[in-house]
Amino acid sequence: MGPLSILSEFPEWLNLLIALFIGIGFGFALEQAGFSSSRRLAGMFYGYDTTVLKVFFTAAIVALVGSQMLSFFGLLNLKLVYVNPYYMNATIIGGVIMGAGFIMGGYCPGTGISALSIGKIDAMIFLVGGLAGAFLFAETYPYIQEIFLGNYKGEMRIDEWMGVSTGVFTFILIVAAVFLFWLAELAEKKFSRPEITSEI
Amino acid sequence: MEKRKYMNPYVAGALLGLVLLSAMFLSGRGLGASGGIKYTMIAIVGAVDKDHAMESSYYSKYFENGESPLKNWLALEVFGMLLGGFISGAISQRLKFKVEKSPKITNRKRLLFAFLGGVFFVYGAQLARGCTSGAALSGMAVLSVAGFVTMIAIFGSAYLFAWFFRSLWI
Amino acid sequence: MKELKNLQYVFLFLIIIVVLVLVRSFNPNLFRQVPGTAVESAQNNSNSITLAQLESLKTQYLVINLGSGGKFDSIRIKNSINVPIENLLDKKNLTILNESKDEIILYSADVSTTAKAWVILNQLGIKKLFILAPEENSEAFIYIFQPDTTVRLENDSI
Amino acid sequence: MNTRIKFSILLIGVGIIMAFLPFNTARSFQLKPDELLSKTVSDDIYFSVDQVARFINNEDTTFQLIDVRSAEQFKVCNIPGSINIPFNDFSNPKWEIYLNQKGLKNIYYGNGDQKASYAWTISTGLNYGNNFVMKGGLNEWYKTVMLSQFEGENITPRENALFENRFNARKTFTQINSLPDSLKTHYFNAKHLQTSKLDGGCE
Repeated sequence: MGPLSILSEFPEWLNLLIALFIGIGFGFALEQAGFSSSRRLAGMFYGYDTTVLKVFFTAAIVALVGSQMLSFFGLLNLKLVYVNPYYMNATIIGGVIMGAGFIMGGYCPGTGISALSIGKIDAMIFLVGGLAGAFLFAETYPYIQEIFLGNYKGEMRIDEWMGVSTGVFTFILIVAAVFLFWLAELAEKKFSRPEITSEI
Repeated sequence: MEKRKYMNPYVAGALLGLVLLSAMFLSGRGLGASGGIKYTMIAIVGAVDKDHAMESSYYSKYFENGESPLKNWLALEVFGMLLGGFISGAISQRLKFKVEKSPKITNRKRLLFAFLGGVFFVYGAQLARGCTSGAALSGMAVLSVAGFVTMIAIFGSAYLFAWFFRSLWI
Repeated sequence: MKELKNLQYVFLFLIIIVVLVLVRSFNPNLFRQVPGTAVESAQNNSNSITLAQLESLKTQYLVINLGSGGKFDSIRIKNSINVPIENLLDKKNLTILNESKDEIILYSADVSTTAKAWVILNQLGIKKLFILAPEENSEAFIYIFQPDTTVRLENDSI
Repeated sequence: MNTRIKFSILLIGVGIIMAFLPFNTARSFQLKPDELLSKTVSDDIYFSVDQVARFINNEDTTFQLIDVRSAEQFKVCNIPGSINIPFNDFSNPKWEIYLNQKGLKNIYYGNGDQKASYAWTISTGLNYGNNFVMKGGLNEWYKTVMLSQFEGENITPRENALFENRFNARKTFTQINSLPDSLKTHYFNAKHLQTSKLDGGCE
C-alpha cells in the first residue's frame, strides 16, 4: 500500500535513494522524448513540432489514470499524495512569466537539465540564468510576498470544483487530449519546416 | 554520425507518466526540477555568504536543521536527472558539446536569450511554486486546479509571446 | 481485420483492466460509502430511537442485540436476535442485515459498542439503521458548570 | 495504423472504464471492515477520566483532546487544552490536519460515549493514527474528577495520590473555564500544536 515512504516510514537515506532513481528515470524519459533540443521544444509554438503536447498530455494522463486505478484497488492512499496548493495570483502571474521565459530560452528547467546532460551549452547558460532567477526571487521575496501569498484557495481539486466525479473528469480530459493529438498532427503537416525538423 | 532517432512521443510520454506514477507511489509526491535549481542556488549562497543567508528570512529556513540544502529529495532527483539524461544520450549517441540555435542568429544572441529565458522561467517558477514538471505536470496528475492553471498560463503566454520572438527560432 | 490485429495488445490490456475492476467491484470486504454519510445520518441523534417510539412503531422491525457473554440481556426486547459484535460481519449475519427491508435497530448494554457498530454498518451501505437510545439521553450534560471567578491562576499552572 | 490512433483507442478505452468505475474508495474508510471490527472490540482504545486528569496535571504534550460537542457547549466549559471539532461538522476536510497525524494521541470526548465513539470509528476507519476515547465522557469527568470526595476514615497512599490528582485537575478545569473568553482563546492558542504537512511540489 502506497505511498510507500510515508506508510512504511522509510529512513531518510532510502527516500533520497528513491529520489535519485526517480530522477534517473525522469531524465532518461525527457531525453528520449527529444526534450533535450530547444528547437524541438520551440516547435510547439510555431507548429512545426508538437512533441511537447503529445508527451505532456500522455504523461499526465498515464499518471492520473494509474494513480486513480491504484487507489481503486486499494494500493495507493491518494490522501497522502501531495496536491499542489492553489494561490490564484501567484500561479497565474508566475505562469505568464514562465511562458515568456520558455519562448526566450527554449527550455523549461526540467528539459534544460536534460539538455545539459548531453552537452548543450545553451542549456548550461539557461540554467545559470535559472540560478540567477532563483537568486533574484529570494532577494525580492519581501517585496512580492503579497502576490506570493495572495488569494489562497487551498488544495483545490478540479473535479470537485467542476462538480463531476473523478472518473468522468478523467474521461473528458482524455477525449480532449485525443482531439488535441489529432489537431497537433494536422498542424505539424500544415506548418511543417523540413529544414528545421531534419536538423534536430 | 548516424541519424539520431528519438523515441515515439506517445511511448516516451507513457514512460514519463510511469516515472511520475512511481514517484507518487513510492514517495507520495510529484516530480520537480525548478526546486532542484533553487536548492543549488541556496547552497551556493550559503557557501559564499553564510551571514547573509542566516539573516534573510527567505534563506534561513533552509539552514535551520544544520544540514546541507542539497540533502533534499528534489536536489537528489535533479542529480539523478543529469545521470539519466547522460545515459539516454550515450545510448542514442547524442552526446556532443554544441550550441543549438537557428542558423539565422549568432551564438551570442542565442546564449543571451537562453540566459534571460532562464532568469524569467525560474523566477516565475518560484512564484508559482513549481515549473512545468513540478506544478503543471505533477499537478495535473493529481487533478489540482493549480496544475491546470499553471499549464494554461505557461502555454498561453508562450503562444502570446511567440510572435515577438519568432526570429529566434524560425 | 488487419487493423484489428494491430490493436490486439490494446484490447488485451483493456480486457484485463475490466476483469480486475469487476473482481474488485464484487468484493464484499470493502467500505464504499463516504464518512460524511455517517456524520449526516447521526446529526442531532436522528439515528436514535427510544423504547417508547419503538413500541408504537407500526411497521415491521428487526432488533439486533450486540451483547456477548456477560453483557447480554441488560434490556429484553421480544423478537430480538443476538449477534455478538465480534461476529457482526459474519457472512450469515451480513446477509440478514443486507436483505432486511424493515428498520434495523441495534442495541447493547454499552452505548459505545452500539455506536461503533452503527458506523461500521452505515459505511457498508446498510439502510434504515437505528440505535436504541438508552433510558436517558447519554449526550446531554447532566451537570452545570459554575464559574468561580475567585480562583486566580497561579503562575505555575499555565 | 500509427501510434497516435493506437494510443487514442487505448486511452479512450481506459477513460470509459474510469468513467464507469462503480465507486470511488479514495475518500471511504481505508481499513477493511473486518480489520476495523477487530479494533472496535479491543479494550485498549479507552482512557479513564483519571488518566486524562493525570495527562493534564503533567502537561503531557503527547496527546490532544478533541471535544466533539457543539460549539456552545464547548464554550461553557471544556477540559483544558482540548480543541473543539463538533461532531456535526466532523467530515469537514479542514479538521483533517488535526485528526490525521501520527505524533499525538487523539482522545475524543463528548458528554457521553456515543458521539465520541462515532468519531473514534470514523477516524480509525480512515486509518488516522492513535485514536482513543475518554470513557464516560464529560459526565463521567464531572462525576469523578469534579465532584467526588474522599469518604472514610483512613486514606491509603494510593487513594491519596488518586484524590490529589483529581483535585489538581479540578482546580485547572475551574480556573481555565472561569477565565473571560478572550483569555480562554489565548490559552488555547498557546496550547495549539503545529501539525506536519505533506511534502511535495517544487518547494
